[in-house]
Amino acid sequence: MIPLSWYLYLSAGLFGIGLYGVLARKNAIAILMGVELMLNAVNINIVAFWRYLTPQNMSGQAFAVMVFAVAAAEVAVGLALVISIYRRRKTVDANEINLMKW
Amino acid sequence: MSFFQDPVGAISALISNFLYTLLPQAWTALIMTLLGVVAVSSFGLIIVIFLIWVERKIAARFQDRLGPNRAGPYGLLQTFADMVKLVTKEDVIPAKADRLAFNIAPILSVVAVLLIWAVVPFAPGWIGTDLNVGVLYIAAVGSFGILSVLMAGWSSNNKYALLGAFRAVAQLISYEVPMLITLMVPVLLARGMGMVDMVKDQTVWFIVLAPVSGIIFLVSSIAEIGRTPFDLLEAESEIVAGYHTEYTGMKFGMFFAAEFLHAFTVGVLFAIFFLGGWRGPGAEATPLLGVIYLMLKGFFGYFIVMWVRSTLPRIRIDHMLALNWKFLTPLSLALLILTAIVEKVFEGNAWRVPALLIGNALILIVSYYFTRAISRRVTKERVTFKKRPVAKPA
Amino acid sequence: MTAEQGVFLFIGFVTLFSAYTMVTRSNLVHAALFLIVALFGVAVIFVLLDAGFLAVVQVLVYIGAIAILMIFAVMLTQDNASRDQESMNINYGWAVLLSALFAFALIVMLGQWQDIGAMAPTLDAGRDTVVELGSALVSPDGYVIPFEVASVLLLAALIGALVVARPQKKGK
Amino acid sequence: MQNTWLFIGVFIAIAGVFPLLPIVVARFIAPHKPNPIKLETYECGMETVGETWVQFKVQYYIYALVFLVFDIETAFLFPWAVAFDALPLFAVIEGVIFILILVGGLMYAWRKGALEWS
Repeated sequence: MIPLSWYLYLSAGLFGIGLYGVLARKNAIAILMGVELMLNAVNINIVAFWRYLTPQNMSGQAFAVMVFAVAAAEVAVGLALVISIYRRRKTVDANEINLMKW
Repeated sequence: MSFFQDPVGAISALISNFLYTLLPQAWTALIMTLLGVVAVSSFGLIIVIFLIWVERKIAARFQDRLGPNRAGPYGLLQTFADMVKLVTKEDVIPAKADRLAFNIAPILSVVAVLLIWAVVPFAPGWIGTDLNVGVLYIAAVGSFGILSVLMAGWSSNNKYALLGAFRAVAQLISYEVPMLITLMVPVLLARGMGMVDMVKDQTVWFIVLAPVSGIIFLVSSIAEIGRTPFDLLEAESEIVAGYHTEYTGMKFGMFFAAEFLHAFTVGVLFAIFFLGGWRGPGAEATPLLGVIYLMLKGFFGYFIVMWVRSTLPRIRIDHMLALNWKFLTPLSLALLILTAIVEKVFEGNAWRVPALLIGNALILIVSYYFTRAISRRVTKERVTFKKRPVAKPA
Repeated sequence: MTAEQGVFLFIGFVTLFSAYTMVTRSNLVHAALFLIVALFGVAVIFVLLDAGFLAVVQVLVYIGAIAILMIFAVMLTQDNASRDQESMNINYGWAVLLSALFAFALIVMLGQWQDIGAMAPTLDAGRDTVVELGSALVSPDGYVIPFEVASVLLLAALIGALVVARPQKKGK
Repeated sequence: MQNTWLFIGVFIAIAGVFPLLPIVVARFIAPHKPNPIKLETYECGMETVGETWVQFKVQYYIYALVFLVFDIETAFLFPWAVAFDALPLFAVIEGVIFILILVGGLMYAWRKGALEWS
């Protein structure tokens, strides 16, 4: 049997790697990939808590499905923005996308 | 139950009893799983050898040819000859290719199709594993097929392959939408996603309860396997051979085998979802009969696929996508809504079947007039020919 | 060590490794492929957690749709100029520090929590969690509001993404 | 539940071996005589001009986008369909409303011409 801690540590590790990707990458699409990793880490947590602490009601799984929907919406709009910016400025470098900086 | 009625059950009971005497229970379970996996997947691969011959023979008859008839009786050994040829062909990996993805893609494409067979109920009790999410599992496994196409096209580092892969993926994901929505109709009727329950609940075949859904499933499946009239992924006049342009030898053979196996798998899935799976007279008592029924029904679906293939020309890519998004998707959504409401309102009522049928007919009629109204509004491009002097023999 | 633990350790290692490879690869298509491996690993984790439905949806949605969308976006935005660039930005060092610190703090905090070593209670054999999930999603005592809001969210995302991504008409 | 998935796990492990086997066999049997011209990108004999990367239509992305939305929709609706027996009529109607909202999205895409290929 696997203790709950293993899942939580795994998800913490995954979240850390995702965070690193978001902070360190230049390319906007790579940043979105990092965000996906973080959302997946969250989902592991949600499902693990459902399985270990409250398996009698379905709140954990229901919210995991909601996270899927949110992740999909985030990716759809995020990538659309990246494509739109690329079309105007010919770059996907998050450092150069700075029109709104000031 | 005699051996001939249920050979698989008898053999597996024999083996597991034998193993029990030697090994602990967990190991026995693992070995039995392993044997089951090998049995199911080798069934899939053996049948593909036979299928290629069947398809070539039948396609030949459609075109008034004989088909393979030299290697072995009736050309039965033709596929083996082809296999020997493919194995001895040089395997060219283009210098610019991305080697890892290039090598994984053909394997992935076979695995994606083979994995479907893990949940196919061959007969009562003969199934790889009865997942409680069987239908969604089949849809999910299909996404590996899409991935293999994309990987093959991208890793070849060839314009045509990449363009072909993009087109193919656009087609595959588009047609996955009506397919997924249509699959919800049998799930609704069977009240479950398990494949065993799906067949068990079909005392009335679902094609009777949801005829239009069955047709949509078949059409979108033909698009999923990329057969004519939806074979734009290999429109050789435009994009050479599509995503597998750069593949040679056995790796090309793997894409080829995956395509054939997928075509038959689609026939079998159609049989399971809409034609009652292994159901037939005497199948409950004699599982062997059930397998025969399922294979016959699967071949019926497969035959329709081949028939359509040899009858219709390829359609244009914009027409294909318009057919999907503007016709099949709204139609399948309407059918899903109809089925849901009718099933609930007429639950346990004698009017359930007639109501479903009338609803299907109504939706079909409405969609027919709707499409006609739309197609009238679209200004027709008239193709005009200039009169040209006719060439005369000198 | 039981077989289940072995599977978990193997899958966990594969997931973390491919996630790390994903964030460090400069080739974006490779990064997307490793993302897919990591997402598949998470699907296996869901199976180990007795959430088979979520595992299947994970494969269907993430690998079948989101990863494909990512690869499409990479193809649409990649050109010769942006291919051979340094993939990490200048704050690289800070990013390492911050994320390592974050993960470390998380793990330390988790270690102090009392329920951390909890073992999974057995699920009743006859339960079909998919049926329960389906009823919970549409029952008024359950999640009917989030259910409908999710639909509206998806609608908004669809419309927003269409408006943003579609090219402007040429003739102004 | 995990036991039903064990089969799938073993299957994934084994299924890869079957297509791998002939490819490996071919590696030993088949001739291997590469030369620079053979390893070039195949474009029906023409020499390749420029990069493989060409400007793709944004339309591909749009189709994938609509697909994504409907894919998620199935994640919500499949449990709804499975639990059908346990649902009262109004719960069924809620599912129908869910579908209709997304039909609104499809109609919007259609009216804006986002589903046109050209």
